[in-house]
Amino acid sequence: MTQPAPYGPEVRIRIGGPAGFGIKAAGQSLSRVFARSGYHCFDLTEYPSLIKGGHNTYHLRISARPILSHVMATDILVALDRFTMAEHVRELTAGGAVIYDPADFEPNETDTLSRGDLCLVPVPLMQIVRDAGGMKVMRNVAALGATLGHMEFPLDGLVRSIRAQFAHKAPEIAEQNIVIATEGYRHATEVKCAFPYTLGVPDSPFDSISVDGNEAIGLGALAAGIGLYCAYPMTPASSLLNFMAKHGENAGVVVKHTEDELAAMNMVVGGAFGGTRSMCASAGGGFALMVEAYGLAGVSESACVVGLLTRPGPATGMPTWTEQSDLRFALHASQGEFCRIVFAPGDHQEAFDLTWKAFNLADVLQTPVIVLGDSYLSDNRSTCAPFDMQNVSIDRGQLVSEGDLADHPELKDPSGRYLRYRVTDSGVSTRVLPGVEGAVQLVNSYEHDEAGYGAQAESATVRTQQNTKRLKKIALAESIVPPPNRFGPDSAPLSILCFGTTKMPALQALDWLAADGIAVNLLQIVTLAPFPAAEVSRFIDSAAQTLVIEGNATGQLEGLVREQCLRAPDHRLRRSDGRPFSPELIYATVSGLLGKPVTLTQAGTIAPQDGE
Amino acid sequence: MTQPAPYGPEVRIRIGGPAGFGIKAAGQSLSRVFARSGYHCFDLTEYPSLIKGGHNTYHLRISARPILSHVMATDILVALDRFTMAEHVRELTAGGAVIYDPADFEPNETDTLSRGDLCLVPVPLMQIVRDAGGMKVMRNVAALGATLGHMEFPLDGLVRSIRAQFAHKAPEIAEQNIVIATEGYRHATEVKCAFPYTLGVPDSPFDSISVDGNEAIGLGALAAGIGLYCAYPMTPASSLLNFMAKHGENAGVVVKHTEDELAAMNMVVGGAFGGTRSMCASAGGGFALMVEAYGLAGVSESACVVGLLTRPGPATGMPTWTEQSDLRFALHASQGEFCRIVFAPGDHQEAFDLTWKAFNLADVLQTPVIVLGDSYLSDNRSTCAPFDMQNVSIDRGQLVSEGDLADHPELKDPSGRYLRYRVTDSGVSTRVLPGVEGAVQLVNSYEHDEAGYGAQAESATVRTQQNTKRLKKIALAESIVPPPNRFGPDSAPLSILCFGTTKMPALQALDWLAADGIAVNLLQIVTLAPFPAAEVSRFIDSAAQTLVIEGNATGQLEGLVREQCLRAPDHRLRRSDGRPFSPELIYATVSGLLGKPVTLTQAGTIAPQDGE
Amino acid sequence: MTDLSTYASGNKPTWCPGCGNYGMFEALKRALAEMGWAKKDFTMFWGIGCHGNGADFYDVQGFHGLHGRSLPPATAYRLTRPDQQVIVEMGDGDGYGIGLGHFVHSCRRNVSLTAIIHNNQIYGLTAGQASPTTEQMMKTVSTPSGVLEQPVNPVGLALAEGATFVARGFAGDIPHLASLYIEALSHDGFAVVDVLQPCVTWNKLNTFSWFRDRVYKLEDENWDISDRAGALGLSLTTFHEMSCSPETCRVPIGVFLKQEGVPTYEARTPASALPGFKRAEQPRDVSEVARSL
Amino acid sequence: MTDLSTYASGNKPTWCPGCGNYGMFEALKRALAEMGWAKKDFTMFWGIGCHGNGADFYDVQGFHGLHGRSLPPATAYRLTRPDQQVIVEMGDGDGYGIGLGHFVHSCRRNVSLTAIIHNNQIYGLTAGQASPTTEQMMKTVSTPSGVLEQPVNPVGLALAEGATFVARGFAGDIPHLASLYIEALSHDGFAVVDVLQPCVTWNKLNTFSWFRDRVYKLEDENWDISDRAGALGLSLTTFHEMSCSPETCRVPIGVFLKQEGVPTYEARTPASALPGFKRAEQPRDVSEVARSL
Ligand SMILES: Cc1ncc(C[n+]2csc(CCOP(=O)(O)OP(=O)(O)O)c2C)c(N)n1
Ligand SMILES: Cc1ncc(C[n+]2csc(CCOP(=O)(O)OP(=O)(O)O)c2C)c(N)n1
Ligand code: SF4
Ligand code: SF4
Ligand SMILES: [Mg+2]
Ligand SMILES: [Mg+2]
Repeated sequence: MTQPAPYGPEVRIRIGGPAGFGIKAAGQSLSRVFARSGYHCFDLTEYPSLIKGGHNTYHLRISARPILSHVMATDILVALDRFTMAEHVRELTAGGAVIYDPADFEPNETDTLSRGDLCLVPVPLMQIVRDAGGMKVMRNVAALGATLGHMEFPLDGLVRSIRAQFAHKAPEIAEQNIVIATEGYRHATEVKCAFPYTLGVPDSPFDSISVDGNEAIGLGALAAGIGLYCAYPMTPASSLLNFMAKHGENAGVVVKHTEDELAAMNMVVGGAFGGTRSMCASAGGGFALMVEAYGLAGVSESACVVGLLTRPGPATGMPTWTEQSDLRFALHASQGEFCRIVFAPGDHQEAFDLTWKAFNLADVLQTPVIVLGDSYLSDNRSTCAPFDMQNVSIDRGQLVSEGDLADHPELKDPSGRYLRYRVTDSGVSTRVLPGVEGAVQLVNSYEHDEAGYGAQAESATVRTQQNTKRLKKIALAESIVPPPNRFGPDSAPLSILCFGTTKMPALQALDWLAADGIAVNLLQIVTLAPFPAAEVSRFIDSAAQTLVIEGNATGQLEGLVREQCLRAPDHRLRRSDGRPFSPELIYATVSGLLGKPVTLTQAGTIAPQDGE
Repeated sequence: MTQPAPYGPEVRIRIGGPAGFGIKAAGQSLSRVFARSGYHCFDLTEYPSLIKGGHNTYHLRISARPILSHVMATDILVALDRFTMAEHVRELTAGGAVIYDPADFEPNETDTLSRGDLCLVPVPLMQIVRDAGGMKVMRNVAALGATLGHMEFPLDGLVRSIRAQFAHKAPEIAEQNIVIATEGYRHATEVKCAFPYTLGVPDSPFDSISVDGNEAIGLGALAAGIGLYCAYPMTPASSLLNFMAKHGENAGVVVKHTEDELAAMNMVVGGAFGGTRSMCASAGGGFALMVEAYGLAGVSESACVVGLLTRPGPATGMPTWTEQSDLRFALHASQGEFCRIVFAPGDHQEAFDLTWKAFNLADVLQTPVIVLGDSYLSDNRSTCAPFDMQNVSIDRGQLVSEGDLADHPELKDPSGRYLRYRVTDSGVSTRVLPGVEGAVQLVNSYEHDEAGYGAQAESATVRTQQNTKRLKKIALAESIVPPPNRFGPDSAPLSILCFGTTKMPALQALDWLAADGIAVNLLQIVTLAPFPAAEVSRFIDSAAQTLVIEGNATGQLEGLVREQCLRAPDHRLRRSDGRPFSPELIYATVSGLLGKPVTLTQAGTIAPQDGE
Repeated sequence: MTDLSTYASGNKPTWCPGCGNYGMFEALKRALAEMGWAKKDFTMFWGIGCHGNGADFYDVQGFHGLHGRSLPPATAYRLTRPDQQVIVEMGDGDGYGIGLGHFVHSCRRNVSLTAIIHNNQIYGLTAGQASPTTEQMMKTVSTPSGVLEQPVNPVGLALAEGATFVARGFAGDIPHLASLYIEALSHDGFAVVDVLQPCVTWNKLNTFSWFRDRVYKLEDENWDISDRAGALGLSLTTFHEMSCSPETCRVPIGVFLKQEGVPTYEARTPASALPGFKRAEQPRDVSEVARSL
Repeated sequence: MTDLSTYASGNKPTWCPGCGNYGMFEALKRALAEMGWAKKDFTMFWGIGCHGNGADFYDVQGFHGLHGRSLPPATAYRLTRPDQQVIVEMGDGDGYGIGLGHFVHSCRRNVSLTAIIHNNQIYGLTAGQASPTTEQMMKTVSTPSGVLEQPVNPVGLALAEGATFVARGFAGDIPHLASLYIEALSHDGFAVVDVLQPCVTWNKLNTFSWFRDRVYKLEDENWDISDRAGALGLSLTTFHEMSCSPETCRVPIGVFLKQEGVPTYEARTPASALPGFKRAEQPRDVSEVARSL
């Protein structure tokens, strides 16, 4: 026996095969079937940076109860080539199944590691397709049918989904696919070994949407009334550009695939100048090219949002994998000092919420706001409760967008001039958009005086006034940015600190630990700048011992905690091999720290405990 | 009475007038006269970001004893317009003189603040020029003559310098200038009031060179055997490009004014790949555009040097002024993690030394090294003992530049292949240059395997090996980078921490404080990354109280100390109005902290103490 | 006609006496006045350089951006503010050096705005380094042995990329320049005006008199402004010997090409029809999109 | 002739079956073998894109740099390593999009190297967004309503900027492409070879057969390779309707222009005469320079 099914009714499926074989599309269809049937799903896609060749997998986790992240364990492996079999057999749970086409390969001892606890489900996928007169890609459909068959899960969800997909364009192809799916289903049910895991029936079916992180961000931006999205494609941010192009243009968004990232960020500042809610996004390498204009947004007090969706670096690094190693880069990019705001959403719901909030904060503070995510968020799908539009609000801060300055006498200086950079107590000056009668102004990348002119600001006094004004906004920001999220009991033998997407596997691990009777609490730092030093210090002070979990090698969050709180966390768990933290890894680490060692298998799954 | 002459025989001269009137050239000539006569000099130039119009000044400090920085006090003000008079009269010491042309303006009560302690020295500068048939710019020469006249300093140094300057091209112009200088001299000596300050005669004349910081950096690079310098002009780094172009090309350096900073940094990485010692430099805005390729240098393990010469930001900011606000940006620029090395020279001698050392460290560690300076260093001249070439050494680290790999069997893998990124204990792999027989290799911006290929490095294992290898070099770096400099007595009631050019005014202030019998010590952090946490912690632990002095508004060095040492400094002195710290400001701050308040005048000079 | 001083801030220009920027300032004010543009209806963008210092001297809605990056914000602004006309001022280092990519991509993009390049063939503000249009072999502080590259051929670039209005002016002929500006401002599409702007301080070669001896007006030679291929050939006159005589290097000014009826970028971008700030008056309901994913 | 496999690493190419990159790989190996270049005597540079994945498939001295930035390091390398020949491979997004500035400045710089552009008119590696050479109005994932810009005219750009060798090849005609490569590799100066490289996965318009129906060889029409102005005119054939018939949009391949005798950048750079690493064998004595300041 290898591995227990952790905690509760759920099924984990991995589909794997060569890149370019529609693995992702197949996985998504399957996920949709379960989601539409009221289950919770979390999908993890893994693929190399090339279009064909190489190895792709799609891992689905499905449950009738809420789930919080992916896991390493797999119950059904759909192996579209032998490599998938060899690579992933280790992660199969006891009684787990392998669905494969005997025409592709016949599992041998090496493939199965001679495990006697597996169920081999040979299905003649290509033969089924050929018999139905279908095309090669349709073998994925046969495999999906077989997967449902082995699970003894009703086929009709898949049938409906196929019909919906082809309804408009090619009903005959829909029917062909349905035949293929049905045949796959039938073949699988003929295999003798029973499948030991069951999903059960959801208490109340989960009425959900299914989004990846980029879709959540894109929806948040749309909800916020974005009017300009500029980007140059870069994994994992590219799909956000594609999303905005597909859904934004109809919604009144100018979506520009720019010549480079320098143009994208400079355009965003130009859009912001016109009063348009403007955003760009990229990975670290593209953000590197935005750095100068990001500072321009700072000095010119331009309200805009920058998505920084990171991957392992340095430089081109590992385009399709994940890492949290650009935290300090995000915090300190660009020369000079200004009010810097960095949010790191921890999951899909937060990605939506923090994005629309980022637009509000940007407007209220008149400064650029960074939304810091990573491939783990961008690429992976999760079911979520439909985003509640009632929650979304728009706050454009101190803004006059139309009319005549004459109606705002308080905004004029004694000579009748509008002062774009008027020195105020809060550091924020009312923005009057160009186009408003009397709103002549100069927005400036140079240090400038209240009117925006540069030459006057060579004086030490003017410089100090304006620099201080911009930095004052940090205090205002501190009072309005999202606070850290705290999870778990008030007191616990171990307290965890993390930021960003590590929240997902960490919360999942906490859930398992709680089931084991181990109480652990967690502080997820949502706003990284300005840093919530007081809350974090309080959390550390009330902790028995602390563990920082972060996806990088040098401990950037830990350094930030040390700097901001003058406190040293006790333990650390870091990862920087391109893979996200798994709940198993966190579970094992915490258990170990608390004196209840848990071993992980080579596949990263939880090894059977003594006595199991 | 306004202001005592601080400590010892020295004279401070400020020449001021509209931009474009040769103020800087005039100041430099004068400085050269004193330097050649064996005096120590420190020159401060201040100018706005435009070519003509606006206000320029050149401040000289001359002494028979070593001096360490500029000061705020002025003993002779050469006012080439009324604005200069009005702006700078406050900083004149008692008995200080104003040299001016009555044809330009006649000082009134406002100009002189009704000070009775000044000596007005009207000199008909233009008339003298006209009488000699000279050109308008020559009035500066008359002013220089007058300055020496008022000081009763022999004229022959200036005469020699004029002859030398024009010797080859226009001897007649030389003679014309000499006539003008002599007339200026004569006029000044006719003025009755005596000049209360005297330079004295140097005990032993100082055989010096006179360099600004960029020249010192440029000389350091030349000494190190640089073969490629690439840059796009940006204040205050532009003069380094001009220097390299002027002096480098003859010395065998390919000097390229590139199309932009992206090209400059990418070129440097290309040059480094070929084994050429390569460098680029810019201010923060240009460095922003180098960020991506800086990371490329990191992941590709390219040995190269990047000058980051900062000015006040954000964005275009204040091009011609100074600030130390890009410290964190320098430390964290670019996505991902690698061995980052940042040096901040504190003065001109260090600028030379740290630059050539940077090339050695870059080669030994195979990583980019940042030399972090600022306008205060780049623009200002100081006399220095001639740089000692005996000190300079070249260490190219593990490098095979010619021959045949066959002679290095230890560098081959079992298949006979050269492994550019071989995993080693130190993290450094021997670099065999292209052109060596058998040195086929791929240098890569992607994560890569030992041979440099990218696709293989999609594996978590290879990634971890290579990332760890690169980060291991940090430990090696810690053992070889320049340690902090410690000044002052072992124990003192106050201990100062600073980095970079703040060293200069800080040491000057320490010198004054010592003369007052106040002992203070100072730790100048030379290497900012890797941070000398142990030394700094020891310094803080042995301090009665600590003061961090840094040229920015948010306390970046202080944050770094907190992060790295988990220790909080007690006091802080920050400046971010574009002006450098003056020794007066530091002197007054320290005195105040130690309970001996000293007042500064509005001009930033030391106000007379009670009883003076 | 509007009073010229309307467009001036009253800040005293700090350009060197005699600088070509004065003529360009004057010509643009005249063109604006002639067009009668109200201040709230147009916006100017500048890069960094001596030309950019002009941002302080105008009294208009303005954006003084980064060195080399004035076109991208101007483009975005134009696409999200259909109510605004846009003028972009650039230097030659700014527009043809570091910002060359944006320039070329703008030519093929055809967003309606007027791009004016202060082409003084030198880096003015950073004190005399070579620019991408500095004559080959000219010595500058960054190229003491002379510039080794061919100068950029901006007119050729614009023409090769399909720009719909391409002209060259001379800062020493203000009435002619003002008339080019008026044509450019009236053009529906991306309009380039490359302006020969002597820098009296750093460029001792391409002086006012150097140009006076060499410029001639295309309209005087009945140039066919619809002949793109011909104009491309003519653009090659950019390349000549540094020491060429007035006879051997003649410098055409005027309109090289004008192509009407090419749809602008914004005309084909439905979202551009409304000012962007109107998109954020209330939250957009994304429920339907979310369900469709 | 050297064995073609000498230049191949043995790593199995991961390009999609049928991709135009295979033909380009084959043609370059043939050209290298024909030239008989020893591995230690030349170095290749790549940007990021599907084309760049080729870096893994060659067995040569190589530098896989940043997206859009392969020309600058190659240029510096060439200027400091006179013993090395240099080949630069770029994608169309890479070389004509984000890296366009470097491309244009390289054309006017005339450093000897061969620049090969894998022009598949699409972003391959990032999965099908529009590239700067995507046909106007073609729909892609980043431009669902169609690309609004004119495509970049790379041949026109190179010609307008004075490039001394400008050619276009087709990945579907390997022998012809190999012969263009040989000419480019033999050229003393900056040599551009724009290669039409069908992307079978994302670009369903500009397929092998689309090109086969449209390409013709300049040499077959006795094209005058010294006529820069004529070639500029010809380059305008880049602009056509997306749905044009084989008759209306003919696509010239072959050498557009070849100009010999133009001094290269490195020939006029004395410091380039020696490999840069030889400059750092011992400290340079700077005493004299220091005294002169
Ligand atoms: C990214 C960046 N690099 C460099 C500079 C410094 N800089 C300011 S103006 C300028 C060049 C000016 O030349 P040009 O664009 O021709 O304008 P001109 O001064 O001649 O009008 C440079 C290099 C900068 N501001 N930003
Ligand atoms: C600075 C930066 N931005 C974006 C990317 C992401 N990226 C990788 S390849 C590519 C485009 C590929 O298109 P192209 O250059 O035409 O090459 P192809 O894949 O078609 O060969 C992009 C945008 C990157 N690597 N670096
Ligand atoms: S430096 Fe040249 S461009 Fe700049 S203001 Fe002076 S003359 Fe004009
Ligand atoms: S995506 Fe296109 S360019 Fe890339 S390998 Fe596949 S066919 Fe070739
Ligand atoms: Mg210029
Ligand atoms: Mg492409």
